[in-house]
Amino acid sequence: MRLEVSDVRVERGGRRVLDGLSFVLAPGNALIVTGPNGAGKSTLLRALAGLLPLAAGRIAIVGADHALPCREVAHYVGHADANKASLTANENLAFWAASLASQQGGRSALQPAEALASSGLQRLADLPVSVLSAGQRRRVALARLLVASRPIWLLDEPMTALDAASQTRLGDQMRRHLDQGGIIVAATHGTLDLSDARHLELRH
Amino acid sequence: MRLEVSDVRVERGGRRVLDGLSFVLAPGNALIVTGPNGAGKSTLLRALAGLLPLAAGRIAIVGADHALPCREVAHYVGHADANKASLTANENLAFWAASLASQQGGRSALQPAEALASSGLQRLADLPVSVLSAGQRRRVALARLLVASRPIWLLDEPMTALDAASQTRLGDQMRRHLDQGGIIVAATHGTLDLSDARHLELRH
Amino acid sequence: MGGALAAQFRRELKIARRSGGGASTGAVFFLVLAAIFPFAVGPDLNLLARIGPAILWIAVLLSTLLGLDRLFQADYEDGSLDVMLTGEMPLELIVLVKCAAHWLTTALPLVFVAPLFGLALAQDGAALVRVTLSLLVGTPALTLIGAIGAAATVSLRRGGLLIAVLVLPLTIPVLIFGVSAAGAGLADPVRFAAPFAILCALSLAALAGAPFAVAAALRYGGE
Amino acid sequence: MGGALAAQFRRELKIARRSGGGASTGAVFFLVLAAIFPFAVGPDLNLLARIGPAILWIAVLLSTLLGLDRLFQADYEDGSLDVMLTGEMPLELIVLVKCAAHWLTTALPLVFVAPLFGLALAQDGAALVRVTLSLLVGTPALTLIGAIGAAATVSLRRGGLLIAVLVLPLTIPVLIFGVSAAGAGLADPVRFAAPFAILCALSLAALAGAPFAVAAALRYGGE
Amino acid sequence: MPNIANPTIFLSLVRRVLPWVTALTVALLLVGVYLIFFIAPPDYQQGESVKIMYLHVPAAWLSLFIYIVMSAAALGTLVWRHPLADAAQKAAAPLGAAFTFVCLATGSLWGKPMWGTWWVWDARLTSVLVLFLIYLALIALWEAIEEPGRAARAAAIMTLVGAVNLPIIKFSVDWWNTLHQPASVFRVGGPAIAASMLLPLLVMALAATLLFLTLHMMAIRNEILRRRLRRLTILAAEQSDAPAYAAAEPAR
Ligand code: HEM
Ligand SMILES: Nc1ncnc2c1ncn2[C@@H]1O[C@H](COP(=O)(O)OP(=O)(O)OP(=O)(O)O)[C@@H](O)[C@H]1O
Ligand SMILES: Nc1ncnc2c1ncn2[C@@H]1O[C@H](COP(=O)(O)OP(=O)(O)OP(=O)(O)O)[C@@H](O)[C@H]1O
Ligand SMILES: [Mg+2]
Ligand SMILES: [Mg+2]
Repeated sequence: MRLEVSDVRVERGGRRVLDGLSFVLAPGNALIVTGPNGAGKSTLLRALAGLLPLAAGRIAIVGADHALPCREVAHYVGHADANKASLTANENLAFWAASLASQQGGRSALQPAEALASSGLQRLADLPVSVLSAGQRRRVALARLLVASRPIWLLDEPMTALDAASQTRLGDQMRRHLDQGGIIVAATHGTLDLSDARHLELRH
Repeated sequence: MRLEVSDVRVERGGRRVLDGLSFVLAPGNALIVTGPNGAGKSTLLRALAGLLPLAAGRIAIVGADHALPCREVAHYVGHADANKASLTANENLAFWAASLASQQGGRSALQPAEALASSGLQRLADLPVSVLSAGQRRRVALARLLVASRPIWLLDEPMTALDAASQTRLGDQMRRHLDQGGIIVAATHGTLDLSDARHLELRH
Repeated sequence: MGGALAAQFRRELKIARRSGGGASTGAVFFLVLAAIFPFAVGPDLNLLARIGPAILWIAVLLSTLLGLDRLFQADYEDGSLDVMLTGEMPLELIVLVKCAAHWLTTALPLVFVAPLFGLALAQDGAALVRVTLSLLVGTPALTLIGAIGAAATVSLRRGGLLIAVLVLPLTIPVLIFGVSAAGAGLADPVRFAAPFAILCALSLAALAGAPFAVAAALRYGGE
Repeated sequence: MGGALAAQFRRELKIARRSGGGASTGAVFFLVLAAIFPFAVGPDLNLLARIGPAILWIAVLLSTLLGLDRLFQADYEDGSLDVMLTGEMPLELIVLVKCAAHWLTTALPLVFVAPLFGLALAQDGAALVRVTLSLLVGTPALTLIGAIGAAATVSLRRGGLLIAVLVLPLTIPVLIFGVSAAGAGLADPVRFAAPFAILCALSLAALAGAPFAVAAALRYGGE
Repeated sequence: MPNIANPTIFLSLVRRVLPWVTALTVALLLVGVYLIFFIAPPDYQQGESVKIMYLHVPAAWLSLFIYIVMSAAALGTLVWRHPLADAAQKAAAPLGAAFTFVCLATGSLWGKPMWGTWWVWDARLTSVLVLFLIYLALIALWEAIEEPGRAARAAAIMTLVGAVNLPIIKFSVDWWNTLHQPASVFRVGGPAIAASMLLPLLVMALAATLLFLTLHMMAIRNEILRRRLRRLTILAAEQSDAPAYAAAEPAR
């Protein structure tokens, strides 16, 4: 199963933000997207997630038994956390587990409790998200990656607001995902120490 | 003029987040606050900015001709950008310049246009903030530091979402501020290369 | 599939119940609004009795529509909507479930509170029954039509009023038939049956059509 | 000092004018609301003439209060409020300026639209003048009292409805005297003078008291 | 004297006082009921239905009394930032709403035989209705704001603003009612109350006040405990979060 992006163009507010962009990612590949503010990193990730329409080109999952839209096999973690402040971390994850659970099986996913534990949040599991600090919330959002197993991870500045421990933890999880044949596209300003990851530098 | 913090205690939601915290910062001093998520970095900065009440202790500006509350001589740049999406970067800065302008003179501040230029945003000056990318917005927020000159800067994770160029630019601005006898208190998870900055590590 | 929808439904109810959900606000708003009218029109019981059904229906209309602003906006702002769009569940179904939960938590209580207040507006027993029935079958149409407005304004941070402006004109038919079904005075049941039937038809039509309009509006809003 | 306040005032007006400011929404809401009443109470002109002032006042009341949700919330959410609190300007003054700008952009238009619509409600000339005058001196009280509710709920996303719930009972005096000042039918000017004077008094009292309550609520909300 | 404002001391106080107050309340209620049904004469024109008054009037008085209590608590919240005041405020709102509702319900039950209608927009009735709505609004505010401290401060301000407004509302409602021709020939407050009616009335009033105090104390206690629980869970959670960090922390 491969992710093929062939000369994609995306326009926002009438301006071409991305143009003639192409790449192919095979299982185990990671693509790290860098570039100055406004280069189009978030735009690319949203387009991959099917949240922005393509002005030209195509994004396809090749080799899946029946053609799938990328968005249905991808996890998207953007700037926003997608968690309800009044629900507990556990409840939020349980909901996403249920609603993102995919028909065509795939690798077995973690239980919400396990996912929180492996993000060092076990004791925070039953607190409403509203009382958590910025980084704690971010970690709950990232735990979503573990409760529903999807081959493609689309991460927009995943390390933001994470403390040192959480950053290393996330790094390990990403590497494990790649080893299991997953695909990662991550936008970052810092560095993600993923061995043999490919780099895409966007410019204005 | 010195910033004196003597065993401060801050409670949030009835819980002691900070307790018995004391330090003194003289002109040219920088304090870098680190610690795990939820340690109380943002809380400390908000307390310094006078946005949270102290349960105990005091925060004082010593040596000013007449005693001032810290908040009136400090710039606070938090997680939120404090800019109106429907106004242009220029209009936003012009407003803050007018409303933060201090009576007791102080060093002369930059014009909004100059401030934007020195943040590399001259081309975006007249776009509504709503169409700017995450980092571009952040830079507009940080430009506020330059349009009204205040001796104390309180920065909550200032490097978030900034690209490499902007990070170095902000670093230079912070150093210049210190050289001119300013005081900086910054919370960060990364590293701020400020020569001889003092470090405060918060724990739960 | 079913599991996902059930989870969605439970989630909506939880959020409404939790502190901060403020599900009861709509009911209180209804009471306050209905109570305000006599201060404006005066304490003349005959007059109040005459315009009572109108007052009740307008109060319900407003508290239903004005309560819709967070229906999708909350999910849009915290990014939940993006993630839902990446799910396999068709957005139309998600919308339907959300509307159902919203109706259950905000509109249904009104149906029960309205007759109580009808007493203060000097409505007799028969009139009360009619008001209740007309509201019961009419409010789903209000919620569903209102949802379209809520979806169209999802990316705007100034929801409530704008939604009402967009949707109120569309709900005039519901209002007309609702009031005339509830309208006290007309004794014979025939006069009740006709508008009541039309009211049901309106609700069913909304049920069939609205989800698609809502889903479309949300997809474009997400870009 | 003066400069800062002026800047604040200009900013509020700019935001209101810009797309998304939605200053006109309130006026449109007023029109739609006043327009649906006849559909509800029926086309009986005498009845409409009798409750006309009541309808106009209720419509104004609702569109004023429901338009207040973003008054402070926007500044709270995007962090502007925090930064304003670090300024030297007393928050009370900032509040006053914001309320003034808000009244100018949302309430004042209603004062001019209302009489136009009064014609549709079969109000005669004298009545129209009275409605306009009563609204002119009454709306400031509504905006200012409403601002207290807006400040108390500043930390809530789902503001609108709750503000109305909190504030409507408190605005009943304004409504009562407003309607009876506007009240058509009572011919002699004496019957107009008394409620009108009280209305002015209410607005002045609100002007004197509200800013402090608002500022307090905002300070506490910011914690 | 011990600082009663301190929640812990308050809790122990409640533990000691509550049983006695409860017993006294029950006793008074029994006495009241006895007086009502065996001593108090039926009214010659209102018949037995006059007995509703013994429930109605105390409820009416308490509906105001409770708002005063709540306003006092609100001052405590804003001026002294007592957590106890927060709890007292929050606990008072539903009780006030309940007593006001009893006044409304009994009143209109009474009104049916007296006036032949459940409700008239009489000045006093109407101002009670407004008071009821204000209580409901405050309850809505309480449950809308999640963080307890913040909710307390917001509610306190709205409560005090309401306290300032209530006289104005009463005045304007009276004005409104006299402006239009009287809504009904009957006015609230039927016959002059005979002494044989006054005693049971006063007993019932006292009983109702004690009932409120009992319920209020219980509610405050529960609120304090609820807050403690919330605080402790969060606290525990963070203590457990910290070591996980310290372990992986790079040596500086
Ligand atoms: C929902 C309807 C009613 C409400 C809200 C209501 C409200 C009140 C209030 C607030 C009081 C206390 C006033 C004070 O102590 O100064 C009161 C007292 C009283 N009410 Fe009512 N009332 C209602 C219906 C009635 C009816 C139908 C009657 C019977 C004719 C009645 C008879 C009385 C009497 C005898 C008193 C005690 C004497 C007095 O304080 O004037 N009420 N009511
Ligand atoms: N909602 C929008 N409407 C119109 N234009 C937009 C919108 N969001 C972003 N843009 C524009 O698209 C371009 C790319 O934005 P994008 O957010 O993808 O940049 P980015 O690489 O993520 O920047 P950052 O590093 O700051 O996140 C920017 O120039 C921005 O002006
Ligand atoms: N509004 C609030 N009400 C109650 N408690 C809060 C609130 N905001 C934060 N807290 C609590 O205060 C503690 C400190 O939060 P704070 O945001 O200062 O942490 P932080 O050091 O900034 O964490 P991060 O690195 O994630 O930003 C956290 O445990 C959090 O649970
Ligand atoms: Mg981005
Ligand atoms: Mg922080």
